[in-house]
Amino acid sequence: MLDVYVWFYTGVLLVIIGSIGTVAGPGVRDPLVRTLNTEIPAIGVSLIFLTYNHTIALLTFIGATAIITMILLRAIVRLEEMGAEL
Amino acid sequence: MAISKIKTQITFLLLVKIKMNLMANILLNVLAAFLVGSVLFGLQRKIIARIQMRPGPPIIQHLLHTFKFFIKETVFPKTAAMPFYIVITIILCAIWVAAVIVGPVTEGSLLILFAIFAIHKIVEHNAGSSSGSPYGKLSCVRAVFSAAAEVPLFAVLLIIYLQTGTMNLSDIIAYQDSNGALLFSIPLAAMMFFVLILSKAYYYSPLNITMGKDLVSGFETEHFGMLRGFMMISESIAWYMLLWIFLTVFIGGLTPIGYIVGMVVITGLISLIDATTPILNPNHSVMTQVTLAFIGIVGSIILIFYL
Amino acid sequence: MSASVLVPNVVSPVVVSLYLPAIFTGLFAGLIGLLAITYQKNDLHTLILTDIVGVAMLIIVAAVGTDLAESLILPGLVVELAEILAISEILMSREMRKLGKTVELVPLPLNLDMEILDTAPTFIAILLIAYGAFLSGFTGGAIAGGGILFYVLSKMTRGVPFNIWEGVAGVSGIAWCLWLIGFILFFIAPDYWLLALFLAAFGIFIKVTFKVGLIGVLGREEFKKDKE
Amino acid sequence: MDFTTLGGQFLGTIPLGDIVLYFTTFNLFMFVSALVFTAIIAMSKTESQIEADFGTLKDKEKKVSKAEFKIRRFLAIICGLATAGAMITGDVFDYTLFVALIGIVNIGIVAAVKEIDVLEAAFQYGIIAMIASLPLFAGAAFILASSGTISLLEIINIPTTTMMFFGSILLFIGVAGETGVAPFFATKAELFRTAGSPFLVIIHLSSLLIIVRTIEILLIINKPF
Amino acid sequence: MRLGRIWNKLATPKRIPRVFSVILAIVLLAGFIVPLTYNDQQLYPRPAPQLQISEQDPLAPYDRGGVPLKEPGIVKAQYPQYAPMEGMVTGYLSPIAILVGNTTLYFGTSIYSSPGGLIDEILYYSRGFDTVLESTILMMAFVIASWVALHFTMRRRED
Amino acid sequence: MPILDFINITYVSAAVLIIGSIGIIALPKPIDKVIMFTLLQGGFLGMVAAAKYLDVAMAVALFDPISTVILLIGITKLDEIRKKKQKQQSQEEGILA
Repeated sequence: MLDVYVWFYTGVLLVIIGSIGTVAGPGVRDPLVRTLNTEIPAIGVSLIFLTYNHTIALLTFIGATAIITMILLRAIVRLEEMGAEL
Repeated sequence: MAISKIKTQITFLLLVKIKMNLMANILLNVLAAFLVGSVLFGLQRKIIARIQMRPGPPIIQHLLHTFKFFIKETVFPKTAAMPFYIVITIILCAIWVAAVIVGPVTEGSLLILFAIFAIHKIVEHNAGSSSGSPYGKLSCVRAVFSAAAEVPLFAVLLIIYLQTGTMNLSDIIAYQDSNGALLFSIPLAAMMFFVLILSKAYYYSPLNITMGKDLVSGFETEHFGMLRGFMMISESIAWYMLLWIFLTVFIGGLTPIGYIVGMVVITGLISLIDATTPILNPNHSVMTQVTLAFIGIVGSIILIFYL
Repeated sequence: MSASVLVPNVVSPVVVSLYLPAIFTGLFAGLIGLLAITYQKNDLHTLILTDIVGVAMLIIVAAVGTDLAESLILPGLVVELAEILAISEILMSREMRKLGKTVELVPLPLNLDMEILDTAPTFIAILLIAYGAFLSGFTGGAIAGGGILFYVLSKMTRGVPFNIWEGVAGVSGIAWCLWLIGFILFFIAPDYWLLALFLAAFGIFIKVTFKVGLIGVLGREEFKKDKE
Repeated sequence: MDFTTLGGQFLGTIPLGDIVLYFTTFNLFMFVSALVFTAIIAMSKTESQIEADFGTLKDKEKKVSKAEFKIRRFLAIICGLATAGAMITGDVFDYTLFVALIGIVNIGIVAAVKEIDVLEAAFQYGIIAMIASLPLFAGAAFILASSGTISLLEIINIPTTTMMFFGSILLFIGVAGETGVAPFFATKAELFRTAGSPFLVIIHLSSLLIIVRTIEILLIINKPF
Repeated sequence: MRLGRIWNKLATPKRIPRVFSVILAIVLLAGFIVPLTYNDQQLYPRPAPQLQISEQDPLAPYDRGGVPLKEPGIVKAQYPQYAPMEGMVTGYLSPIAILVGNTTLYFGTSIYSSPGGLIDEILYYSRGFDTVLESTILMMAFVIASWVALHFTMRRRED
Repeated sequence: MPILDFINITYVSAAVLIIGSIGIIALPKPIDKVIMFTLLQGGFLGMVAAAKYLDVAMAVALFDPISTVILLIGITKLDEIRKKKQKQQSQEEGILA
């Protein structure tokens, strides 16, 4: 039973560290770095899903995260290529 | 066997009679709403003119205007979005007739009346933008902008509900019969509703940015002839209904004479304000309403729960 | 297997005790994300930061900890995914219009000689699609779609004909209709529930798979277009 | 406390499993008007916007191209249907989904235009819609966690707790964000500057009707007495 | 006038998301103060986390009883009277799923997300209308994205 | 030994996860970040394995390389674009000088 709490609090820790890191980590002015940092809260959420045994949601979330990363990277690359100044 | 047959026949006849009565009631009420509304508009114009030291048109001018449009030629702009441009006037008419049915005739739910008001806003946009004219378009954009006036409206709704515990007009009237007029127990809600009526005033209102004189006739600019006539009828009904809602909800069940007196008083008050204030910049008009709404909401909640 | 192990009467005390920490985590993450958006001036960064706000939403919904909560997570996920996709596309289109077409850079060959891109895709894609087909439904769609996305991204050459695109969109529309028929069948003719179940599950599966595959096509246009 | 104090006569329900659609006079009125508007929009042509050109005496005519017209009409019809659905649904989560659908379709209706300013407004509106999905779904989740159900027909019999109140505030903010009402209206007014009025009007129709309906739902969830 | 200037600032599209997130952040802050009480009488409750898997249930974590095609599983729905086949979807296992379930102890998730199972019961049957909506949301988003991509971002040379 | 009790799969993967996340945030270069990201995914795989959901672990294992490859492609492409821009810039400056 203790395992459940370990998963949960590791997940909580990752979500908090990850979101702070995404918001104010070193070098986040680079959109690429920021996108990479968002992976940490994503893993944290996955752990929380695991705690509650939401495994089907977990499976879907794993797939969706990869797709969201892809979409964001595409936007970043394209905008950078255009030389857009937002 | 025969008796039951007769019974059903009697009930059927009764139903028919009730239906007939209902129809007559509706017709009568719609007609009254139209006539009173038009005359009130004329009155408003007259008062404004007198304050501005002009003689002003006769009081039945708005009514005459409405009739005049029915004998004019109806033309459609080439650029209009076709079925829409016509249907919108019918919708405008239909919703305000529905309002009369829900309001004076059956005393139904207040929520429906506010839904009708929401649809009235849509019609404003659409009548404005469906013609392709820049004036109409600008009026449409401003109408969307002034949708912020929804906030005081819905706040009023909530406050009335918090105070009376019902949304049915008949129950609200009954509540006021036993507990006194709502005007005195929730004055800030009444203030917000008054601001709403002010923002719908036809002539020279400081808040009515959709119909400002800089936009010719606002969203009605491109509607001519019959269509315009229908729009003017519905607007008269709308004005009557707004005042009717105000009087019913905040003062309670009045006699017909009481309603007429109340409507004339409010119209006079609004004309006074209209005549003496300049029209505000759209953005400021909207934010004025929002700010007043904010004050009204917070104040009313304090009044209800802490006093 | 006793009935209480299968379905208890009340939610287990573990979930109840974890509720407050989970909600606070969600609120905290949401708060951080929102504050960051407040200070953010760059539109692209705002878009990335909304991802964190979405994470907060998922945590708050998941914290309820029942089967119902789990089935409510799936819509939330889908909505997030869909909106990010649409909005990023609008952002790109806006920037393109703002800059005009003169900024196109001189294409340089992209040298991506990674071993994994030559050997792995087919295998991984087949595995994922097979697994996704077995799972069916949203989950299966996301997984199989991920496989297709990966394969398309790394294998095929450039160029997507307009017609193929519309065909794919049509297929997924038909799949959606299958799903609707299944749904209605559940209520009109409950005796055919098994058929309805299969229609629904595979309708959704096909739909999600094809849609996700489309993202792969979009992405390939980005990353592979210099290879021609 | 029942539906009749809010929406007038109770006319009936349509059960679809756990999701039960219900009709009162009020819901029926809104449902029908949303459908009527959708039908008219489906039939209409777009207007062509005439503006004066600077420097010459000529006019400038802005038209909606065929491809643009098709996609926007499609999205507008979907939006109208979603609005109609949101008017009669009796389930909080279902309602939030309808609102989310309206949000994304609204963005789509204006995403097809070419003006940069309008695209900018569409983007900002989209960002708000995305942020708003947090309060929207979280509000529904709070209501579920504290009351144990998300069906309005059940919630109406459950006494309000502080948590349900908090959830309903979140729900309201979410709806306000997704549909772009005041004070977040400025993005929406910008959207209306482009041509194609029948489709644009559905954007605002949906948000106004949704707000009226939200008031009803908030009053069902929060029972002050 | 100061107030007027603030009003003007509030109306700039670019500022609106920021204003919105400030307001939302304030409300979320209130969430830390509000007493949050979890009601443990929920619909569709599930066993304690990891309970089924530690009992060596091959169908963990979604085993809700029932015999495929014969006996419905246990489901605590909101309106059982509106769902005549309640529990049947939960109790159903496809032939492949039965095969997999007999071979291994640790594939419960896969087994129960192939057609049948509790989540499918909720997603397709008792709350099926939600799924119609969410798949519509997904479809609309893809329609918008692919339309914009096809007409604007991809064909840069034309237009 | 009580310390030995902590060396089981859950605790080890928790440690790996935390190291990975700190690594992702702290390391400046994107490529380093991707390496730390693999660490993160490894830790997560361990956690899923500890929960005994073999099929979920399988899916995670399949999606890990996909995420990594997507990230790698993006980073390489972006790097290239940035380098090219720098070159252009320096060329322009050279012309000006």
